[in-house]
Amino acid sequence: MKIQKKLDDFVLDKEWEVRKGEVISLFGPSGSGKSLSLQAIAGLVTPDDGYIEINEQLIFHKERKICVPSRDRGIGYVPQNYGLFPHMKIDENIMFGMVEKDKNIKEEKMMKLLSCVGLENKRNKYPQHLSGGEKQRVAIVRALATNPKVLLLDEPFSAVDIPIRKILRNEIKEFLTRWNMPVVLVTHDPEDVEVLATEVVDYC
Amino acid sequence: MKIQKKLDDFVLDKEWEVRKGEVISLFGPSGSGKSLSLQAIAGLVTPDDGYIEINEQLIFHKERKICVPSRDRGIGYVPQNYGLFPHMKIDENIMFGMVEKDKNIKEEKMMKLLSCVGLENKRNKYPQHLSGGEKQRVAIVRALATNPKVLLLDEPFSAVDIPIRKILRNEIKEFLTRWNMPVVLVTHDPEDVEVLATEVVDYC
Amino acid sequence: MNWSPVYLSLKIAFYSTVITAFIGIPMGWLLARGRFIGKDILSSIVTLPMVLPPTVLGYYLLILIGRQSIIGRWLQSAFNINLVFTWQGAVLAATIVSLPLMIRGVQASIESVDTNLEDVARTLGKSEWTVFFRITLPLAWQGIVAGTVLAFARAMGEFGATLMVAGNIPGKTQTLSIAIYDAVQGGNYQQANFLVVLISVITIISLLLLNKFTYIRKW
Amino acid sequence: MNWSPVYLSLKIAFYSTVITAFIGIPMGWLLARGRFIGKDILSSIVTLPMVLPPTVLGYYLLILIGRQSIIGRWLQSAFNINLVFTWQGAVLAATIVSLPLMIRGVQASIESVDTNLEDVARTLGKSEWTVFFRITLPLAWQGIVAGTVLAFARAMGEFGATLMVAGNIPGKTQTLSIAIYDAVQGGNYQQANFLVVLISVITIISLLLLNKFTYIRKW
Amino acid sequence: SPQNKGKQLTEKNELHIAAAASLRFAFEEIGMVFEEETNTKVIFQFGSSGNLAQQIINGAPIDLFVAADTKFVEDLIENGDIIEETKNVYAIGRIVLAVNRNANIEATTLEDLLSSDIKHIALANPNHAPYGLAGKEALENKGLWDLMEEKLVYGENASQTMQFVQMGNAPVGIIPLSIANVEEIDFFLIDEELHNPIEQMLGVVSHSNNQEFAKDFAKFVNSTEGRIIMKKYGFDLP
Ligand SMILES: Nc1ncnc2c1ncn2[C@@H]1O[C@H](COP(=O)(O)OP(=O)(O)OP(=O)(O)O)[C@@H](O)[C@H]1O
Ligand SMILES: Nc1ncnc2c1ncn2[C@@H]1O[C@H](COP(=O)(O)OP(=O)(O)OP(=O)(O)O)[C@@H](O)[C@H]1O
Ligand code: MOO
Ligand SMILES: [Mg+2]
Ligand SMILES: [Mg+2]
Repeated sequence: MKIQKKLDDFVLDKEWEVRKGEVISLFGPSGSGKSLSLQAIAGLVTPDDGYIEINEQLIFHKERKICVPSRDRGIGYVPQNYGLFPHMKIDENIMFGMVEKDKNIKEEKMMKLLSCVGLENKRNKYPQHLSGGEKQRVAIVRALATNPKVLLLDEPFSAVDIPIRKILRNEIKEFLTRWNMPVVLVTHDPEDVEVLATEVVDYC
Repeated sequence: MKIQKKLDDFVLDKEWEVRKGEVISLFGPSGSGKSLSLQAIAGLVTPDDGYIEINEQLIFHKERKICVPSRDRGIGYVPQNYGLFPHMKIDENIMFGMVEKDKNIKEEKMMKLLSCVGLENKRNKYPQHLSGGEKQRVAIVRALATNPKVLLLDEPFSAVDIPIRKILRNEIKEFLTRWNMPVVLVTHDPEDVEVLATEVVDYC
Repeated sequence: MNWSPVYLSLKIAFYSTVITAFIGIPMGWLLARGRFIGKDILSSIVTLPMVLPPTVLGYYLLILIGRQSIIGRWLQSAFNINLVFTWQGAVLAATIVSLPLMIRGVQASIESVDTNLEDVARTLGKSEWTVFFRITLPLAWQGIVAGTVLAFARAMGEFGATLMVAGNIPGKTQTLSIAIYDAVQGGNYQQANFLVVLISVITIISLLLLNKFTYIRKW
Repeated sequence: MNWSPVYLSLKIAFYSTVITAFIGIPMGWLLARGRFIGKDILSSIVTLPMVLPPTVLGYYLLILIGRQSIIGRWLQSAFNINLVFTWQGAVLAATIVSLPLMIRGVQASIESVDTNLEDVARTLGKSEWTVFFRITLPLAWQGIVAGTVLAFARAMGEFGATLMVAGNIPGKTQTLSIAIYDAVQGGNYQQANFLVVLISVITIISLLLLNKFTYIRKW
Repeated sequence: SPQNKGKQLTEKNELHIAAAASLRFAFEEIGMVFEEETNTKVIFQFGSSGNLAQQIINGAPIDLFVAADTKFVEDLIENGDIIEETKNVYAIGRIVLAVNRNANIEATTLEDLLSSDIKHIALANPNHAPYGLAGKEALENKGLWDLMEEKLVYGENASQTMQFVQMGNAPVGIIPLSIANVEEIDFFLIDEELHNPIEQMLGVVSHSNNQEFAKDFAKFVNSTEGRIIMKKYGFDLP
């Protein structure tokens, strides 16, 4: 994909690709436009130029005037600080995005996902009662519940302490290999890149 | 010193000492009461029990009902995020706490301090126009301008990127050895402890 | 003691608050989240009724919907509706006066909702409609309740504009506020005392409840 | 055209805003930073005049400072001061009505000042007094200006309480708001139009200026 | 002492007169002439007689009270607020049926008000406006009051009642003759047998420190010059 975006005092101009099973890492300092790139892919900001393609399907193309709205892109997005809905319990958070009509099927799927990350017993808790790592897992699982074609993770470890970071990093690594899905990971921590990424896009 | 403080759902109970030329590091995870300890020393929160002594002078003692107010403790405090006054220029920030009456003497002292940290040319800038590292140096120099008996630094690197952190760490190390003043450093980054601290208090 | 001003004020405040909510919530959302030219100006216009004297608003209403105005005549001939000197006129006056409180309250509370959460809901496949009703609105809840209560109170107490537009017809447009004025004018201090004590008690209780209520409802 | 209601309203609003600022800024600070029992209740009491109908406030003032009240009689005999039906009475009414706006505005803007900065100033050897005037106040500046402007506007437009406490004496207590009401009553639409247009223009300009001003002054 | 009350409230060369709203037009003219002849300043505050009486009871800085009936002045005398010796019936008022010219309503008598085309009838609040009370009495004597009560819109005082008709928001109303003569209104006298005579009384306020001045104005109203003006505005004179 190729993105160009002009902001008040900032110009973003990048081009890169990600494939199944890959974890591509956008690496760079604060303010270099990493989050902005993810938001453009997710359809939350509109680039000024360029194109974005997923599975051979164009979801954005400036010249051809294509711009699929966010809700139809099929992209799993986990923002900085996770973005869990504070007024919904964990199970409600996860079922919120599911397209299945049947309540029971949704419940079943939700429980399966929760057990994947070992949080079955937290389903009735509100997000504020979870630890940082638990929140993160719920956010990822919530994104996966909509069967996305690609998963975007924005600084998944920035809110947690350094010792806990190490644990979470390994946890996610295992998790991602199991799911075998293209992942875009934003970080400014070189260790994240080292442990997780199969490829790096430099945003310095 | 020995501090006890009960909060709504948290109890702090620590005892340690710091001497000239030492950099003692309070190390531990988020929420373990590190910042709270500094605030107690600075006189910004009142402990429930214990005592605090600086240079053989009691500034807090529960039983003897001693509690010197913050402004008379002679403590240099650099909070998380530096706490520079956004409505004052750098020079105003630094001169704010000086006790000297004469305007010229204050200016002179301020310029000397600024040149120590290589920021003479920023004196007319507002804090928002400084980088994280520059802000930090100004905050430290502002604290030193009041000739404190001890310097408290709360997570000095938490707001800056990892690559810049390394540079700042070394800068401060040099700086502290030059000043030869007791320093209490709060951090949850093991690298900080390794590079800077002469002693560690564990808050885990 | 004559209770009719109390019922009437409650009725007028109720209707005006419903209308206010229907206009104020979308407007507040627009001002908080919308991006369009003239937003600054719209925001100023919306504040106007809050800072203009009530009699000025009353005067505008009078020349806008009065018998001799174009709108007034049209309403009269097309629908046989006459707003002046009716309780519906009082509702109109109360609505205009309390609308800014509602809009500002809603705007502030929607602005305080993290746009990240709305964005996430979009990526989870939800329409703008769903985002608003499932995410924004529930999260802005407290501020909206507070705004509504303030708007209701303002509507209950409206005096100047109501007096000019709706007059002072006992049982029809003589609201609490006007009844108190009327009682004092006529030297009927017994009725005035009764109404003043009543409304004071109601108001104090609602304020205390509001305080409690907004503290309870947080996650 | 008779300009005296305009001058009078400006004078009354000016005095009341000065008093409001003197009471409102410390009160706002107390509610934002103070820690004491009964803070909740004080906060509710302070909001009361915002939600009580103006005629209720007028009535309370009348029985509190009127000639037949204890306070009124004492003021009369000790200082030969009579507040009822004088412009000073109008100032009192305007002050009470606009005080909540000021207090709330100051409170909100002081609450938004980072307490860390105040703490740092303390460790730099400063007294509470200095901390307030050199740190808190300058940082809360915008909100305080906004609160003051709103309080001024509210004072300018006060109608109900003023009418009851200060009456309708041309040149003495006939404020803009009341002059408009009086002109309409007397069928003097020329004077009403003049005043209504004048106050509308003044208000719109102040609102736009306020918008500009609060945007300019940020660091 | 009563002499001391309100000492600094009114300035010596300024006369504060609280006058019934029905006197609005007549007194604006009389006031102008009086100001010219005596080189002084007269400030009128118009309102319903009852409202003005309440203000005086509460200590409003008023020198002369000119009511639209006798009752409010007598009450104030009893209360000690008006100097008994200064009371004086200066005029007798009349009420008219006022009809807005653009309202397309044919009404010349009180019975005509029964028409279903008439939705609102303006009347000054009989609780504190004497002209409203007179209107009420007239309707009661005709046996119309109970039939009309639903349609009544109370003006705060006589002149607001007139304004309701003038603006057409109420197509008809019962108002004083003295303020009925405006462009937008046709008016028809109501038989004075239908109500108690509207004897209007004035009196000097006892806490005024301008009492001589107030008496001068009262005298002027009863002077030949004053009476000409009062007559012009339709008052009967005693
Ligand atoms: N809505 C916006 N309007 C204007 N500028 C913006 C907007 N959002 C972001 N920016 C600017 O765009 C630049 C890139 O921001 P972005 O959030 O993508 O950085 P980042 O690489 O994610 O940094 P960080 O590590 O701090 O999250 C920054 O300079 C930021 O100030
Ligand atoms: N004013 C307060 N009232 C009640 N609890 C408080 C208050 N301030 C802090 N706490 C609680 O005290 C505990 C210690 O807080 P403290 O800020 O000292 O942690 P910390 O070790 O500095 O963590 P961090 O690394 O996140 O800064 C936390 O649980 C915090 O929630
Ligand atoms: O006292 Mo009046 O003149 O009937 O309003
Ligand atoms: Mg980012
Ligand atoms: Mg801390």
